[in-house]
Amino acid sequence: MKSTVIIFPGSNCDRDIANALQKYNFQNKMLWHNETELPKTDLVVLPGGFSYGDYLRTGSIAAKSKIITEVIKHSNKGGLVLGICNGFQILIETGLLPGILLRNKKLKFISKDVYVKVTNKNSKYFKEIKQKVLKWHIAHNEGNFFANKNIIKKLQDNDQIALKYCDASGGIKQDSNPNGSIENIAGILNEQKNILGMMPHPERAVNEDIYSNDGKFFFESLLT
Amino acid sequence: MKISVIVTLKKEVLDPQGKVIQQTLNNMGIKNVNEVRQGKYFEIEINEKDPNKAKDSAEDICKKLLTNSIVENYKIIS
Amino acid sequence: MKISVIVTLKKEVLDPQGKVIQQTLNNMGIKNVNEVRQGKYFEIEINEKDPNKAKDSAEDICKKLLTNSIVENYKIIS
Amino acid sequence: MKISEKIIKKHGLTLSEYSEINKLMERDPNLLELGLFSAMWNEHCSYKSSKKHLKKLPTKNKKVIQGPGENAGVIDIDDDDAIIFKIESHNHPSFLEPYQGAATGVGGILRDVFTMGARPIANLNVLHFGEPSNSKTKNLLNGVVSGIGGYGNCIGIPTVGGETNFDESYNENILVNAMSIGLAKKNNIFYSKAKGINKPVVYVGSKTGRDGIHGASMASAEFDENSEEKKPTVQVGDPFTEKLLLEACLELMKKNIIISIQDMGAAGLTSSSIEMSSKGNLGIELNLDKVPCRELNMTPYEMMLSESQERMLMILESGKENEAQKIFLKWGLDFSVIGITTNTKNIVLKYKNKEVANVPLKALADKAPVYDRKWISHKLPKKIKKKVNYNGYKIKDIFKKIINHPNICSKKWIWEQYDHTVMADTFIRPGENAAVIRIHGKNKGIATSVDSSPIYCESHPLTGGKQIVCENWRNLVSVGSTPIAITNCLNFGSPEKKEIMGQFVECVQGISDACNYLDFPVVSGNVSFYNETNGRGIKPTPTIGGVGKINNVKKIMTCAFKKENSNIIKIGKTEGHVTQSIFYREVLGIKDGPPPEINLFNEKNNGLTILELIRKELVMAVHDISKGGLIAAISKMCIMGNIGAKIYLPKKLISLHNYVFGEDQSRYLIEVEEKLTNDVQKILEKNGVYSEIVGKTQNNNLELDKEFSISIEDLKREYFNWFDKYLN
Ligand SMILES: Nc1ncnc2c1ncn2[C@@H]1O[C@H](COP(=O)(O)OP(=O)(O)O)[C@@H](O)[C@H]1O
Ligand SMILES: [Mg+2]
Repeated sequence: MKSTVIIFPGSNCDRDIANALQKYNFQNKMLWHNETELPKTDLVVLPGGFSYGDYLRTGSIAAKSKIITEVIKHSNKGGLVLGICNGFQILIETGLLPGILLRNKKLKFISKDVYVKVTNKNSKYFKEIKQKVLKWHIAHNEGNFFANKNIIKKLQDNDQIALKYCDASGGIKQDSNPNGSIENIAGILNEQKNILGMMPHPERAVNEDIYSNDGKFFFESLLT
Repeated sequence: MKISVIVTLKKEVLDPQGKVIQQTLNNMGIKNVNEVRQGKYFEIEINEKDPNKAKDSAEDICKKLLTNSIVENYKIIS
Repeated sequence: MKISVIVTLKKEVLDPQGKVIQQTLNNMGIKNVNEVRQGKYFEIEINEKDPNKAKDSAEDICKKLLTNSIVENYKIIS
Repeated sequence: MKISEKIIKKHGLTLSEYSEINKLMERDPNLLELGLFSAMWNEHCSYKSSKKHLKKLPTKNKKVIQGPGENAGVIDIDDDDAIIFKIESHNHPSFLEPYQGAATGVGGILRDVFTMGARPIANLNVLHFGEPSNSKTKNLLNGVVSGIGGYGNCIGIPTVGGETNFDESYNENILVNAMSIGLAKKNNIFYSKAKGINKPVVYVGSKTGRDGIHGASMASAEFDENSEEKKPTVQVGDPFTEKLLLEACLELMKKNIIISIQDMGAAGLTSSSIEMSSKGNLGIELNLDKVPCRELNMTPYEMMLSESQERMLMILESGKENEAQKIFLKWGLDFSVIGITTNTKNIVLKYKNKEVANVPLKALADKAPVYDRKWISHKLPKKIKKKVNYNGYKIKDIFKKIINHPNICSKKWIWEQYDHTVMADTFIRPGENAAVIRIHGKNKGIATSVDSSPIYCESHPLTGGKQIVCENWRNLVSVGSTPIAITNCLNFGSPEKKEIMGQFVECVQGISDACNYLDFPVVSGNVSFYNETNGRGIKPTPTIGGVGKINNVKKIMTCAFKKENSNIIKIGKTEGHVTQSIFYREVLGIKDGPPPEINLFNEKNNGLTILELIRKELVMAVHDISKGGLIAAISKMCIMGNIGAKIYLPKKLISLHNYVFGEDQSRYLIEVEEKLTNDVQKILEKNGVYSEIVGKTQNNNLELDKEFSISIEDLKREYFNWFDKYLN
C-alpha cells in the first residue's frame, strides 16, 4: 500500500508515523504542506503535533494549507485519509469530519496510556482487528469531542463512531473517559468510512519492548 | 484602522474553560458567580480608512479564518 | 446580571498567536491586515442585581483569577 | 547622558566595578556601553562569585568530548553518536509569571542543546515549591507545570523525568531548573568560537522586542518587597517558532556553511556576539539598523539588552548567505546579516550611520571581576544523644504519612501533563528510578535522572554535595546503565553572605569528591545565586542531572516487582540513620542531627555489583533506597508491579522504626528468583558487598512481620492521591 504523510509547520509526530508505516511495509512518502499535488497514494496521513502552534483553534490554520484541497479531492474519490491527534483536529476544521474537539474537561494536557474499543469493524481501518481492547497512548490538550444531539444521532445511525475509550476489560464507563468526550468517543469516521480521525497514537505502540505493541494490530489491519 | 471582534462559542456548545473558571472561583470563596463563558477577542489593524470597508474586511476575515461557524459566533464591536 | 470582560496582552508583550494569524491571512491573499492581536473574552453571570456591585465583583475576579497583571490588562465592557 | 551613581546601581554594578570599567575603557562609557558591561559582568554571565570554586570540579573522563565552557556538554556514546546536555535555572521569572517563566526556561535550554548540532530527544525538570499550605503554591504549581508542558509538548520533545519538592524555604523563591538532552553526530558538532575576519554575522529566528530587558541582571538580584510591583517585562515563549528554528538550524547544519553559532539567551545579542568574537580572539562590528525588530523606534540599548526568545546568532562562511537564507525563509523565519567579524578585538556598534559603542572585547568578556568571597565552613551537626521516644508513633501510621507525603508520593499528576512518549523511543517513562530513551533506530540507549537533596545539603553541605551525586549515580545504575557524566545547577541564596557562600563552597567540594571517585565528571552547568527574599534564602539546592549509557535496551531494568515468591535482597548495610530523614523531620518534627554519611567506596562497589547482576540477568527488579527508607522503597516496588511483599524482621534489631525508616546511603533492593539466589549471593560475596534477604514477594498485601498488612489497592490510594486532593 502507498501512503503519504503530510508535514505542516509544527507537526511533530510525522517521523513517528512514517516509521510505523515503513515498519509494516507501507511505501511511504513525506510531503510538505505547501505542495499542490499529491503523489499517487492510497492513504493520506495528517500526523499529530501542534501545527502552527495550535494557535487560534487547533488545526484551523493547517486546514487552510494548499495541499488540503488535494486531500479533499483524494477523499472524494474514495481515497483513505487518516488524521491522528492534531490530524483529527485538522480534519474537523476542514469539515471532512463533523463535531468539534474542545479542550480536555480538566483543562490539562493528558499524556497517558488508555484502552480503546473498536466500535465499528466495517471500515477499511479496523476490519481485521480481533482484539477486544487496544492499549494506546494519548497526548493532547484538545481531545474532548463534542457535537450536538443531531450529529451524535447521525453518527450512531450511520455507524460512524470508530473508537471509544474503555477500561481494560472493554467496559465503556465514565471512569475510563480521560478527557470528557461525549459518549467516550475517541475516533470517528465519515459517512463513506474512508476518512478516520482519532485522538490516540497507534504509531507510538509498535515495539514489543515499549509499554504496548498494540499499534501493530491497527497497521496490519489497514494493510490487508 | 483598528477593528475589534469578539468570538463566542454557541450556546449549545459545552465550554470546559468557562466551567473550570466558575468552579475555581467557587473554590476561592467567590460564590456569587453562576456561570462563566470564555470567548476570544481580536484587534485587527486593517490598512483601510473607510470604516465601512474596514468592517467588510473584518467580516470576511471572521468568516474565512477567525471562527468555525459550526460552533462559534462572532460580533464586530468597533 | 451579565458582565463582559476583555483581557488583552500588554502592548509590548509578544503575541505569537496574533502573529501567526496575521501571516496566515497574508498567505490566504488578504493583504491589508497589518497586525492582529488576540485576547480573551469572558461573560460572567453574577448573582447580583445592582450593576455597580456586579462590576466590583467582576473587577475582583479579574484581578484574582482572570488576568496576570504582569503581562495582561483587562477592561470591563458591560 | 552623565552616568550617575544611581544609574550605575540600577545596572547592578558597584562603584568599584564602575571605576574598573573606567580604567579599562580609558574614558567614561556611554549608557549603551554601560549596558553591555552590566550584562557581561553580572553574576549570571561572569560567574564572578563562583568561578574560583567551580574549577575544583572534575570535567574529564574517557567519554567526555566537551566539558563546561560551551553551550552544553558533549559525551561520546560510541559509534558516531554523541549526547549533548545541560541544565539551567529559570527561577525568578517563574515566580513572577509561572507559565511563561517555566516555558521560556524550557525554550532556552533546548536552544543551548540544538545550537551545538543536536536534535533534542528528552527533557527533564527540577521543581521546588514552597509549602503546600502557602497561598501562592497552588497557582505556581499549576502555572509552572502547564508552562513546561506547554513548551515541550508543542515542540515535540518528550519530558521524561524530573523531581518535585515542597519546602517552606521556597515560599518566596521557587526553583525551576530545566534540563535537555540531545543527540548529535560526533563529527558534526557546532561550537561558539568564531574564526576568520570579514565573515558575515547573521541573525535568525524571531524579531527582537522589548522583552525582559535587564532580565540577566534581574536573575542576579535579590527580590525585595517591591519586586512584585516592579513588573519587569517577562519574556513570552513561542514554542511554534522554536520548532521552526530547530528544524531550520538542523537543516542548515547538514551543509558546510556555519563557522560558529550561539543562541541568544540571557543578555541576548550582547552576550552572544561578545562571546563568539572574544572566544575567537577577533573583533565584531554590528549594524543595528539591520536587527529585525518587533516594535517601532527601538533604541540600540533595547536591541542589545532585549531577551526576546527564539533567536540565534551565527557566523557563516563568506558568500553562503543566500544559501542559508533560503532555508530560513522556507521555515518562515527572520534572517538578517547584521554585521561582520573584524580584527580590531573590539565590539563596534553602529546605528543610523553613527558609531554608538566601541569597547575592547577583552574588557567585557575576560576582565569581569572575580571575587574570592568570604565563606565559613559548616561543621557536621552533633548526633542526638538522648534516646528519642517513639511511643504513640505506630509504624503503620508513620508509613502511611510518608508515602502520602508530597515529597515522596507519585508525581503522576505532573508528568501526565507532559507528553512523555512523543518520538516513540521512551523505554522507561517517568515514575521510575531513571528514564530510558532509545537511540533512534538502534538497540542502545541512554538513561537519565535529576536529583537534589536540600535537607541534607543544608544540614551538612559537604555530605549533601556528595549525596546528590551518589543518588543520581544510583538511579542510573538501577535501570542498568553505565553512568557517564553529569550536568549541575547550583541554586543558592546570596553569595555575599559568608554562611551561604560556605554552603556553596562545600556543596561544590562534595560534588567534586563524589564525581572524582565515581569517574562521573561534570560537563556543563549553571549557577543561580540570590535566591532570596527579604534576606531569607532558600535551602542550598544544587541539582544533578546525570546521563548513563545502555548497551541494549532489551536489558533495561525497572523497579516493579515481577512475580510472587521471589526473594527481596537488600544490598548495603542498614545502620538505622534517622536524623534528617523524612521520618524525623516530618513525623517527629526533629530537625537536628547529621545527614546520613556517604562512603564512596561502598557506593561504587555496590553500584558496580548491581550492574554486574543486571548484565548477568540474575535480577528481576532493582530499586535504590532513598528518602523514606526501606519501607518506602519496597512499597514502590509493590505498587509498580501490583505485587505484595512480606518483610521479615532482622535478627539483631537496632530498633524497628530505625530499621524501616532509616535513610542510610548506598543501598538497593533487588528481586531475585529463589533458584538464582545462591548465584546472586556468590557474586555479592565475591565483591565483598553486604547483603541480607529482607523479605519475599507475595500476592496482594504488603506486610511487615506482625506490625501491619496493607493491600496494594490501599497502598496505591495513599501513593497516588495527594495531588488530586490538594488541587481540588
Ligand atoms: N517534575 C517532574 N517531571 C517529570 N517527572 C517527575 C517530576 N517529578 C518527579 N518525577 C518522576 O517521579 C519519579 C520519582 O521521583 P523521585 O521522588 O525523585 O524518586 P527517586 O527518589 O527514585 O529519585 C521519577 O521517575 C521522576 O522522573
Ligand atoms: Mg530522584
